[in-house]
Amino acid sequence: MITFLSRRIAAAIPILIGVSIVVFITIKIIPGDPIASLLGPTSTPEARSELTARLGLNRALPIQYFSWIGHTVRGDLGNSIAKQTAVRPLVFDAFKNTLILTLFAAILAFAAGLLLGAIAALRRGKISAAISNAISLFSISVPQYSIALLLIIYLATGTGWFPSAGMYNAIGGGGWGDLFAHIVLPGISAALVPAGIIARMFRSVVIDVMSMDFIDSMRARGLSERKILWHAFHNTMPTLLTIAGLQLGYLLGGVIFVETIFAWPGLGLLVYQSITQRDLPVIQAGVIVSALAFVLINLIVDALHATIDPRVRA
Amino acid sequence: MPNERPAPTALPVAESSSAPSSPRRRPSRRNFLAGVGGVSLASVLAACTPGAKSTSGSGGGAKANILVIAMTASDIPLLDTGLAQNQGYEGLRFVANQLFDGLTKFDLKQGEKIPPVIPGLALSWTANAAATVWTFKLRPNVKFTDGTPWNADAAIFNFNRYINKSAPEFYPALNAAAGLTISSLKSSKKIDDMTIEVTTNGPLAYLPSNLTTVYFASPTAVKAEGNEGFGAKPVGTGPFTFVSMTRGQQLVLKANPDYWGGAPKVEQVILRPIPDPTARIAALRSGQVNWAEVPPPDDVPTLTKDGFQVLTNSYDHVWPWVINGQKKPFTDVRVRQAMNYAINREALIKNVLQGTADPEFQAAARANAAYREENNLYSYDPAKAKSLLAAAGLPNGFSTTLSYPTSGSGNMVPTPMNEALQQDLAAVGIKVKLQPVEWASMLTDYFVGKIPGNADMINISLSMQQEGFWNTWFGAGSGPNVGKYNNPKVQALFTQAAATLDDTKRSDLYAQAVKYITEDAPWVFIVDDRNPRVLAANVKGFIEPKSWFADLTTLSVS
Amino acid sequence: MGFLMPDTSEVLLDAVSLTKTFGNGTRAVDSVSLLVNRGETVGLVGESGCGKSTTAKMLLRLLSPDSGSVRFDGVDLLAARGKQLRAMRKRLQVVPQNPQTSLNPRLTVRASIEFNLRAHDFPKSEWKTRVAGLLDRVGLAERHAEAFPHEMSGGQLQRAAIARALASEPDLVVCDEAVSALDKSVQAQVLNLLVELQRDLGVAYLFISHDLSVVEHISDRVVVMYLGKVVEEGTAADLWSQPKHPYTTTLLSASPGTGRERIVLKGDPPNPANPPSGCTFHTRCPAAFDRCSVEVPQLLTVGRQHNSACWLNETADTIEPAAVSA
Amino acid sequence: MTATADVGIAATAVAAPQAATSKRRLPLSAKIAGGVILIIVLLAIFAPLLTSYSPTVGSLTDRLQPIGTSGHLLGTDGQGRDILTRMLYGARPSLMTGLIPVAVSGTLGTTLGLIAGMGSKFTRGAIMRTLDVFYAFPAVLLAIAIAAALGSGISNSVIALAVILIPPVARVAESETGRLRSADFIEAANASGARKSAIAFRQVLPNIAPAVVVYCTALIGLSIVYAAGLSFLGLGISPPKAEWGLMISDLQQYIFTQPQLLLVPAIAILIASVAFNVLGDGLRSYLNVRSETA
Amino acid sequence: MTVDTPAPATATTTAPAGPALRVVNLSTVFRTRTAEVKAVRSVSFEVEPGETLVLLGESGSGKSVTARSIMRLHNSRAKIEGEVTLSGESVLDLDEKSMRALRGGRVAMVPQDPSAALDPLRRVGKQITEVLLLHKQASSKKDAKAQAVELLRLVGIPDPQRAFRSYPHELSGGMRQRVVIAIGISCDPAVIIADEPTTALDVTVQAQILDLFAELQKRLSTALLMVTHDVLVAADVADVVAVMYAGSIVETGPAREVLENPRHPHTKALLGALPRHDTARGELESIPGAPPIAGQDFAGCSFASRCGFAQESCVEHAPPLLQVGSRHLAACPVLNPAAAVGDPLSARPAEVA
Repeated sequence: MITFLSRRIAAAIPILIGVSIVVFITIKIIPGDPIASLLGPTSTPEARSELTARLGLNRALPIQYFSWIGHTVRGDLGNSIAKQTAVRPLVFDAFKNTLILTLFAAILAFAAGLLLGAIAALRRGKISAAISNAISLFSISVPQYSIALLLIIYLATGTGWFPSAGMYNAIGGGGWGDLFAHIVLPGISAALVPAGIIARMFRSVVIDVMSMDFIDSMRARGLSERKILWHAFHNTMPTLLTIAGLQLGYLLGGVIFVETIFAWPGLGLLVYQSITQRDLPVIQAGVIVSALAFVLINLIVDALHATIDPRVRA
Repeated sequence: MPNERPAPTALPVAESSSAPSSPRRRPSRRNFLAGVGGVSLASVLAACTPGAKSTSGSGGGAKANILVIAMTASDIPLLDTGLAQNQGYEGLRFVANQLFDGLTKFDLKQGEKIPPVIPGLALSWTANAAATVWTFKLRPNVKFTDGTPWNADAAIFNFNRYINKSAPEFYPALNAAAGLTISSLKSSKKIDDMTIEVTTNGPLAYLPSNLTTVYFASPTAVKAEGNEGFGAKPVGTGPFTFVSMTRGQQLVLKANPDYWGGAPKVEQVILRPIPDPTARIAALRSGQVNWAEVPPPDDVPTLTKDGFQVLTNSYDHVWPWVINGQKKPFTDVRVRQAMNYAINREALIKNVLQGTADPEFQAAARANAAYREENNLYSYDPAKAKSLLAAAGLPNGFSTTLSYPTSGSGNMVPTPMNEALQQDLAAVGIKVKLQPVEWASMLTDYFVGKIPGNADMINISLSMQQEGFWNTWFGAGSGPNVGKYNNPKVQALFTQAAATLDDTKRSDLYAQAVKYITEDAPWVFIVDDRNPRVLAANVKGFIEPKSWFADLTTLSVS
Repeated sequence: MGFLMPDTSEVLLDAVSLTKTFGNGTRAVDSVSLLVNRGETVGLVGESGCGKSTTAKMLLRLLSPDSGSVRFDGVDLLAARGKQLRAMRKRLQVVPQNPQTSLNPRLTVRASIEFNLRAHDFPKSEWKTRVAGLLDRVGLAERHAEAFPHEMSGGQLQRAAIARALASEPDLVVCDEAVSALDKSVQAQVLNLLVELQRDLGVAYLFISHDLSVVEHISDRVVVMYLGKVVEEGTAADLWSQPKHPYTTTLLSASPGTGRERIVLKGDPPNPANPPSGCTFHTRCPAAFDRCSVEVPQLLTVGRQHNSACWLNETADTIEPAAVSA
Repeated sequence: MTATADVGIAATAVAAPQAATSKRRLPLSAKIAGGVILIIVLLAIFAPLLTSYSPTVGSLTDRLQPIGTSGHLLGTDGQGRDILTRMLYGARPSLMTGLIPVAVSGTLGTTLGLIAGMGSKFTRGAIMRTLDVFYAFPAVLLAIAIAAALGSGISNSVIALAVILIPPVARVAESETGRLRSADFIEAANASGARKSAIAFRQVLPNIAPAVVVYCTALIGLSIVYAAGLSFLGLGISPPKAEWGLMISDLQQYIFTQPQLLLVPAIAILIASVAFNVLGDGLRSYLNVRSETA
Repeated sequence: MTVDTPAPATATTTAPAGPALRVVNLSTVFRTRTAEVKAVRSVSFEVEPGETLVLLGESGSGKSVTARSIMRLHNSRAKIEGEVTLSGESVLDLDEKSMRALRGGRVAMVPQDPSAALDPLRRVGKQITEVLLLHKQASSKKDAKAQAVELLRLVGIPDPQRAFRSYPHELSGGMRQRVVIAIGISCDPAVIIADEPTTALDVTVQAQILDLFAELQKRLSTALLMVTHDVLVAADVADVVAVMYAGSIVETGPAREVLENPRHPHTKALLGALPRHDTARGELESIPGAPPIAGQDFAGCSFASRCGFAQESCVEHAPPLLQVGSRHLAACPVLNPAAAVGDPLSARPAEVA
């Protein structure tokens, strides 16, 4: 198990290096000058070039890259150009918020996805299965941002049931209940697509597992259907875990539309804004953190996978 | 094949082929639902019910005497004096102007006239004849909110922070951020405890106006926290003091009861960054905020109908198309004028902007001191446009391109506005191709004097807030003068104005320049923004000034 | 070198001391030498995991051996590259095991056969007649050319696979468990077909199977493998009548119509990654004695064209089945 | 499963008659979906014949008419343009942003996957690890960054989408190829003496094509949605051209005045996306009939 | 060939115990959307305690479907008719709950592929104790564990404690099959149905497993119904052989008699197709044509189209099983013209002992 994990960790390192190179190059080829957007219309050319030099943005690209990566490895994510503050708390706070939203959406997506998938798989040929399939189909097809807007119109401003933006109330906010009220609408919007994907995949996994020979053998041993289903469910776990990892990763990197519309102060919103401001250190750190999270999630999934499935432990 | 990793993607996954439908017994669905589905359903239900309950009270989130402002900024601005500009001028308006004061300030407590410059932390000032050396008498008995007294030492400390590269407290980031405002400041020196002298690089008759946004921080606090750390615990003399900040979410300020200009009536001001206009209005309508900046124009009628206060007023802000006058056919002034005649500004304002802007027929904004009614040269006159085009040898019009920002501070609703203008121009034969450009990359090009995408024109909203902008936008050799406009007569008037201390005379000189500029039509003059904002019905006592800035001390929330 | 130098026939394939160790330490094939003469059938028999398929893959150059050499018609097969290799492969074809997967499920039988014709640059104008001829040769109707594999029975599929292998007019066809998955009645048809083809075309076979009765039936000579090693080789008739290795005897006891007492071995086949010391068979061998667990028996000549690797051969001239079925 | 597996035989025994009659037929749902797509394509092609309005020029006095207004069946937008007209014309770029990125990434991704799946350990490692990097990169952000780098415009959002769709397609192609790598018929092909490229394109490709095609069909819907998302962020097609995503972004300004207008393009995207997904599902079961028995 | 036939418990015809398994006119039809597929056509046989009956046939002959029909393991699309009696109890009328108690209890199944028959994610021991506890064979978990280890020892696993803790993939194929057998016999079943239990195994391991069956049967007096395509396996273990073709039993009788003196053309052909040392190369007997495909219906003898002896009447009328020996029946009037119609249920080798 330990060798298994260390092998996986070793495999993750080149991925992270690759991500760092890609993010660095991508950012460098995006037109736009962070200094210009930082200093605004009243800045003078001298002030701009001075700041450029001070931030080291006039150095050769490889030097910039190695300087950045060196600092990053030591945990120093630098200073935001646009926000003039340390990047680390900025990115970590945003990441924490995204994580909260992501986990909530993941729970929703899994609850709904497993339910829909199970119905679709186990009641094949029945109306309920057809309805489940239709729901999952719609949820993967729907344009997220328009659903988000409709939720706002009808559930936030229309009824006032839910707040329309942010994480907490400005006044008297901050409790769990407050957070919960704020997270419902963005959570639903973010969960839609993963729920559909999970439902569809879970359906096919259940069908696969239910058609495996050992299920039949259990039946021949007199096990009740409930017990058999339980064992079948156990056998869907490895795949389910993989799906879980992928969907979590997807959510982490993909909630940007939702964060924009609901003004959720998460990493997607932060990185998106930083792209518009060409705030290089924040973009770099944000992408690295989300890649790290992605890799970490995969690592956890692999570890769990190995715990559940003795065959992959070797 | 459950152990096979499905194609790993967030995208719909190629599901593993389902197994052959062999003649097998299906499991009893009842049991399964009880086993697996039941859990899921229960958790969904559990997740839903308390939600409905707990949120019912949140509609009244913004109650008590607290003002909650939805800003257009995408994040909380920096809290250190001039650095607040990092989220645009909105940072100065809502953060710097509330936490700090300048030597001078605008009179924002009225909405009828263009706010004059009035004493702030300075009681009075005088200048030498050349308008290069200024003496300021400081306001006595003012304390920073940490108790540090306001005096010449504090003032010089702050000037050093801005401009004195040899002083230990010099803060390069602040120097860079304050930009044009301080670029002509040469030095400052203490005369006595309550008098200081400021020297400029050249004649700068409008220095008092510039100094409204040179803010003063508590030297004690800056020394304690360091230049970099001060932004986390800002201390100023302003009407509000810092309470707390949640990055990306909100900034809480509370009233400074000892404010020298009169304590604010409201207890707290909470600033929330909500860059999306729809989201701002949603937050306002769902009661999360009671003040929203810049609503989508089309919401104005319904907001008014629903009892919200929609406030607008002219201010020094224009929304033009800047023409590259060096490109054909724009080298011909008749072509540029024709475009100014071809557009129906009133229809645009009525239909697209719902009255949130004023038509602009000259180079000066309505709320600019240089605005003169008689300089309104243009009108909606397509026939005249056509005849001008014909005279210029273009009876069938021509094709051209316009770069415009898709978003960005002050740009109003650029897409539908430009689409409407595009239709007007098409009517006289000018076919405009629209090239949307992302705001950040547009600025990069713009500030180095380029029009993005090599287009013939650029649409960008520009401020006239400071008199120095006249030269920035229209002065020969100025970078942001992307149209390369150059009229020696205009140039001479700008130089003369900079050395004219008398406000009225100076504005007359600018008005003359405006006349020339208007005739030369280096821009298509389109509209002046009216700075719309929406307040909940219970926000009382706010006066919308003819300014970008706002005074939050007069209002209260009931 | 080759232990069995033939008198009359010409050597077609001469593999010497092939060894292959996999990444996990499994020595799948250990110093296996093999010789196939023109037009003859050599059977390779053994249980799953004994290395017979790995041997076949090395001969087909689908795997490269760690050591050893393979000469095909005098040419070093392992060194051949590019054109030369393709020319060799033209003459060395394979019929895989599973009828359901030996043909590409997405291609018609015609397309599968034409693929081989294209690979060896047969003029396109001949394809049609060649396909028809090949199908006829293996007893398939012309309509089967347009059939997809899922539309055919197992026997038909293996016939088509044989037709494909014959397309390039090979000298040697490796039949890797080519009939094992078929029903016995169908297996009989395919075996008959293979014999008929050999008779008519002079093609040689390397016939790999776990079923000694089938191998014995179709082969001129038989090579028996156990745990990566050749334990016995000889003519089919010799092996049948005078097996010189207890393992061969055991396998024979499970063949029909022998009247032999069925021998039941103890234990499981050992893990190839961790083979027993000495003679690898000693853990299960009913006749094992002390020496077997210590010293590795070499392949020794025990008769004309008959080699065996068993210490018993040193003490007795032949091993009677009775002697081992204690 | 070998021929001696009786359970399997029982399965095929039942499946066989069905397969014989239905294997060449798409499920009804997929046919309907195909029909819907065809209708959208036809509407897009014949848009100029179906409406007399201009998709780009409207009347400012006629703006924000609700759905059902006579003369403007689906209402008008903020520029007073007929929404139905814009929907018809907008179908063109919307379909293009769905189809072109998928076609491009399908081709490139399949080729990459084939090369990785058929190539040496080193080649496979190099390609797959590179793709892993793009996997760890948040896809939406990558698309935004690329689109931002290239500037707005439909061709640039097409490029951005194609880039982010290549890795998943390549993975599907690679894993399908990997599954075949040790298949008997591939070994036979390898042993037959054919060139690697011939094996890849004539033997492997026909086998992985169904999975890739099915997968890509599902991606079309996603690509439309993503492209619309890019337009929504101002990175897609340039106004005043009509495109569904851009229309959502445009009409969302009016959700407090005419919320139902927003539904029109949203539902259109939903329908197109569902249609492609259903078609993909149909193709899946259609193509699987053969692969199952094989 | 060794047939360790225990003295039948029912040596006298009046024995009250009766057969452990009795199948009368069992038919199984699969309904599909388009057709009805007759997989099993009126099959009858019975197996006494301690006796082994082999259903011998090639793929698609219906032998596995028969076995699964007895345990009612088909889904609702399968229509099962006839009569199945397990130690006197009629199985086809039982409700699902009683049927479940029966499965794994009175009747156990040993499936073909031991690798697929075990839950790959659970330890072997758990899978045995689960069944023991389920059928109340064990009073406690501890007791169940002790019994399970004992069972593993019984089926010849060298280190039962370790096997108990192993995951299926850690065991060899032979060991896995022993585990599956251990599960099968865990509740002292009256009948074991073994469906091609050795097909997936190597020939040397196959011999061990077949020996194990023989030994267990001797010790437990269980009736064994084995399904196989392998004539050699049948010859090895069977007391009675029933040869199936296209869903019907075409020949049945004492194993030695049927396999040494087949009376049905299909049985003859099956035996002739086996490569023997004395068969000339290339002259194996092979059956021309292919078996009828599923769903195909025919009025007459199912083998007629491939049979070298077929006459016109064969195509028109399905021949009944004819008595061709004291316990030997074959459904071929052409080869056995004088024989009388026999009762397949009596085709037990009473005199083999």
